[in-house]
Amino acid sequence: MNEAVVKPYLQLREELSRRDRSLREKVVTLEDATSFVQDGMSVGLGGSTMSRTPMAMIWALIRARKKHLTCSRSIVSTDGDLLLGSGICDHMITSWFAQGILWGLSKVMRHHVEKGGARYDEWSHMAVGMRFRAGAMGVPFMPIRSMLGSDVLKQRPEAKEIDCPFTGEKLLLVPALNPDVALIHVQRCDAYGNAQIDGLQFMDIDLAMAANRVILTTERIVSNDQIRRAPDLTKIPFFCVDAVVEVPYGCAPHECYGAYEPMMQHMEAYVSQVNGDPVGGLEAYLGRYVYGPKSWTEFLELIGMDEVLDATRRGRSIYDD
Amino acid sequence: MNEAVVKPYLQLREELSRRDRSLREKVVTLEDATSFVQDGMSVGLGGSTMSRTPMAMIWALIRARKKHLTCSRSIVSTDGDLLLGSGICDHMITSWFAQGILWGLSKVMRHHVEKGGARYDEWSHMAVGMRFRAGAMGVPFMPIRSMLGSDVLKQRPEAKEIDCPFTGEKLLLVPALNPDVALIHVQRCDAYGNAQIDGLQFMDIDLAMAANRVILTTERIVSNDQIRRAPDLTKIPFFCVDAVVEVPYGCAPHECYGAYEPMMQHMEAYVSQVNGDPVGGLEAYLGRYVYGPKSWTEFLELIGMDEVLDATRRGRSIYDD
Amino acid sequence: MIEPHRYTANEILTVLSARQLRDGQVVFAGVGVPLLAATLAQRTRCPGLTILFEGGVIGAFVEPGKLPPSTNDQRCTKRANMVLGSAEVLLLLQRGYVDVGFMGGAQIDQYGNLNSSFIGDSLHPKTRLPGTGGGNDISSLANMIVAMKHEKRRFVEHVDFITSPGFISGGDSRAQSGLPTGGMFRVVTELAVFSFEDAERRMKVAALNPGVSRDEVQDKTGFELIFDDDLAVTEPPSENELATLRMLDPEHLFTA
Amino acid sequence: MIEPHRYTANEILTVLSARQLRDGQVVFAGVGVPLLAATLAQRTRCPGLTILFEGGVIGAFVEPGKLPPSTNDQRCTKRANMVLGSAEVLLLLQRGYVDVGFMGGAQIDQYGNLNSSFIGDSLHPKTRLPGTGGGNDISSLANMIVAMKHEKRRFVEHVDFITSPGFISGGDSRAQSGLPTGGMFRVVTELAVFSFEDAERRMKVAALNPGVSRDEVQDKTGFELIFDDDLAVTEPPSENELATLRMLDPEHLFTA
Repeated sequence: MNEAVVKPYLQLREELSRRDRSLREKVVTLEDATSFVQDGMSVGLGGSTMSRTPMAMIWALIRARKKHLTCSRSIVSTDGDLLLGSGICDHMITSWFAQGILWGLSKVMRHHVEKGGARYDEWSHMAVGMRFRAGAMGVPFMPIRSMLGSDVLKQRPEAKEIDCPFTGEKLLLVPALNPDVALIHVQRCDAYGNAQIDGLQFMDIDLAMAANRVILTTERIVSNDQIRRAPDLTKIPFFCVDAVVEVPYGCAPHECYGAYEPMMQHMEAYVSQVNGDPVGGLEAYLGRYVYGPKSWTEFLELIGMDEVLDATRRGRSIYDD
Repeated sequence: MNEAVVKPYLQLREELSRRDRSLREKVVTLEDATSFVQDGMSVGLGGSTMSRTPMAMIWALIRARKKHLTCSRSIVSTDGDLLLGSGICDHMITSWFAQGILWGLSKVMRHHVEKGGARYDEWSHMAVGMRFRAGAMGVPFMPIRSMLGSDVLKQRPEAKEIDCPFTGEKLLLVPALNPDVALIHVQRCDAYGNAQIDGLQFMDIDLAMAANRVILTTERIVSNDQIRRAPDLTKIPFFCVDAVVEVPYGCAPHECYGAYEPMMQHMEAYVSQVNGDPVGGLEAYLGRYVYGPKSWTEFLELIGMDEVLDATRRGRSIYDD
Repeated sequence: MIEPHRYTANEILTVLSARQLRDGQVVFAGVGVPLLAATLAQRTRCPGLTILFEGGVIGAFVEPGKLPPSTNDQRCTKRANMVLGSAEVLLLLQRGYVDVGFMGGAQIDQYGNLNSSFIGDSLHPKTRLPGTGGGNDISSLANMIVAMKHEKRRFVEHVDFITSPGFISGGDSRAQSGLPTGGMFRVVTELAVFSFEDAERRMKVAALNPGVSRDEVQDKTGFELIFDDDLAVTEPPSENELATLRMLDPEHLFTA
Repeated sequence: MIEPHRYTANEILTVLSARQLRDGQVVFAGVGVPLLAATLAQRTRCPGLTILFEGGVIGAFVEPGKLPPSTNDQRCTKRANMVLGSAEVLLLLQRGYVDVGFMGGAQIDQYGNLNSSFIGDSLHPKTRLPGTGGGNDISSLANMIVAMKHEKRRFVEHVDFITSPGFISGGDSRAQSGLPTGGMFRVVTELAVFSFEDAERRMKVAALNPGVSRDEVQDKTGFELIFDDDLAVTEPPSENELATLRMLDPEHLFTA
């Protein structure tokens, strides 16, 4: 790697000190939010696999024709296909990258990584989490006890094996990961960016604290009064957040806990289209579903009311007990 | 220190593997729960200052005449007076130890520590938290950026200064703290020990994961069904917990978030009694309020219905908005 | 008597894996057969089995017919005791709260090392596989049960790439690498159940499945197998096991 | 005109400390005068001031007449934007989210080092003080405002014990110790407002409070003071500041 693996502390502090941390409204459109992501940036993605994927924001970034993004996420699903296949990202940092266990390998990932067009840095799942956590805590590393002895470690000279100064045991230090910007989708937040997350949080809280900027997309924007009535439900504080975008069904065709499950017909059709032809199939998909629609709502129309409503019925059912 | 500062990993794992982690009911009486605490043990206390202090459990341990306990807590208030003054604890690990900012220094703490009868190991507040966190994570240390350059650090050779292998920066490694047993009071949990905590969590989640055993006291025991309907509200999982004791007003005269604020008349009377005579005054207090009552309920009667109801009215008011 | 043709290879695999679990254990289960087998155990012999999922779930109780498509989907949280962060649930492994790690495998070797990263040379791979996910963490920190299809290309002398460590190069090499705890406990396939011998830590056949011969297992294995002196024959799936399994996975999502 | 006798020493201390804060800042406030002064600033000039408390509170909005007896009490969470763990709120300092740390002090020296641990020799102390609490973390990681009573025994050449580091032994000794960020910004007392000169990092008088002479400040200080070339005189508390303060603390809990 050419750049330093870990940002020096003074740089980390200096970058944060330049942000406006005041209590202010920051609601913008999906299109405007794309200006927070510049070519070449390191982008952390919230959610995991098919859950709470910031899909609308990824969709908008593809439409805005970003370039050379390095993306990190706990586990990558079809979001990764779109990022690599659209050409906006050429470097993935994750622990697992396929469309989903139901569909086997991702031919899109294989095409780009095996041909050398894109890089996939593999870390263990916990290591990805501890890299975000070190970043969130403002320290250069976290010690962990996995990855040792494996070939996964041999490919990651960025991590350092040490003998523990307390116990003499072997430990691995994984370097802090502080993305330039994080994209996180939540069930609700206020106009300042105070966010509530229902159900599975994945690594989103550490990611929000680790990143130098955060773009929140949200199913709905609620009043600050509502946030202040239950402050122990706030999971991301407003001063981490730089932009708030209200995008109902912002994870489609993936799921958003308690709101909708994955839209599996769309997913099935996607997978058979792109795995049959990982270049042409993906291009055709992007043309029809990403570049084609005038708006996110028009994309949802292409998925279809039937499937959206069915996903909603299934999503809400988690609270039926 | 004679013992190793940090438990070797194999010992940590071996101790945990001996615990029964199955899903089983573990409701016991306050008296029975004292059997989980043996003389000489390291005991972590939940809550902070006058909030969610596991006072009923401390009260029961004093009555059970435990000896030579080492206690750790984020910030210590009158709970520390009782622990030192009763003679059950002779070693405190914390960041701040006084009755409360309103009353100045604790004469009881001063008497025991200045005379050399008890030891008070001072760490920064964050260092205490990171020691529990390292313990919770199963690693021997956490890196931090405070305490450096201070005399607090000079007194703590257990911590190790290093040059960061990634950045060359100075860092402090604070050693994991894995108490033998943790005492934690919560608003509600089920009979298995799945616990919900409202409002301020302090360091309780890390403490629960770090400790080798956990005794939960709780305002009320709810059904496992209720827990399972909102699993994202569970803060401590059942398999960390060894005993569950239902003790309404189990933090009295301290507060329990959303349930009752501190009982300040009792606190004021306590402080003036013990600070006037840190030995005799405390003995008299123990005789009347700890050894005297037949039960925790009788102790509450001594505080008085008026004060208990007033504290309850103030405590619940946090939800009045 | 149940005849072998009355169940699929994946069904016997799931049933026999489920039998490896004990009531009261805490099991960290991967998606697919492990998730299904753990749920089967919970619904039959082990009502007090606590299932963890990588998405951040403790004490899941998956609904019949609503199997989650990954361990990060909301279906995994149905009637769970706790939902927590992904890093937090993985840290439970490191702290020592997990009795058994339970995963599938794409390629395994005689020392129980698993590969889910590369087929061929990792610099110029024939196939870039999905990668470790939580597999490396689980197998580094817990005692492991692995459930997988038995094919010669999957049971190899040395994996192309150690994604999830078993006993590495055998003997005490695992502990020497910095992994003093955990390790392979059982491998279950549709043909046999395997354990690992104590000295060299090589895979050995502990039991043959009904109707399977030593030769058949050896023929479908890419390295020389050791057979236990007390080689057993597994009990075939019971009516109750099969009925429960089919109730859980009526669409044969994981048992095709 | 407001006369000096119209306010107490703690009231002017609180008012002048409050004036050091700017709208839009994130301030980590200790209990007592800092909590009160931050709330006063929020209720007067700085509606967008975000107050953090050590108990685990972001964006507190303390109610008049209901001052919390510590920063770990539920009253601190009233109408807060977020409640989180104590370690988490302290880690915000380390990550760099805090503009100003705001504390009281028992003993301070010419380099802004604070002692709240020991009076006398730490091995055989005359007095064991409460200890650091979050003070060490706050002063190690943020720019600091300290509000304290001005007494000769509190303003000493060298503190008995550095609990919360200021500029340690001056110059670049703070950065050399591993603390490259933060440091003392202002000290406010009932007599004067102090800053720290750039080279040696020694305390200097930036402004005298109304009616206070250079000699009076020097007499009540245990080391030789530097006076700023542009020595100012602070504006006395306004009617609005005093009225708001008295509404917030009608029982004079922190302003006696």
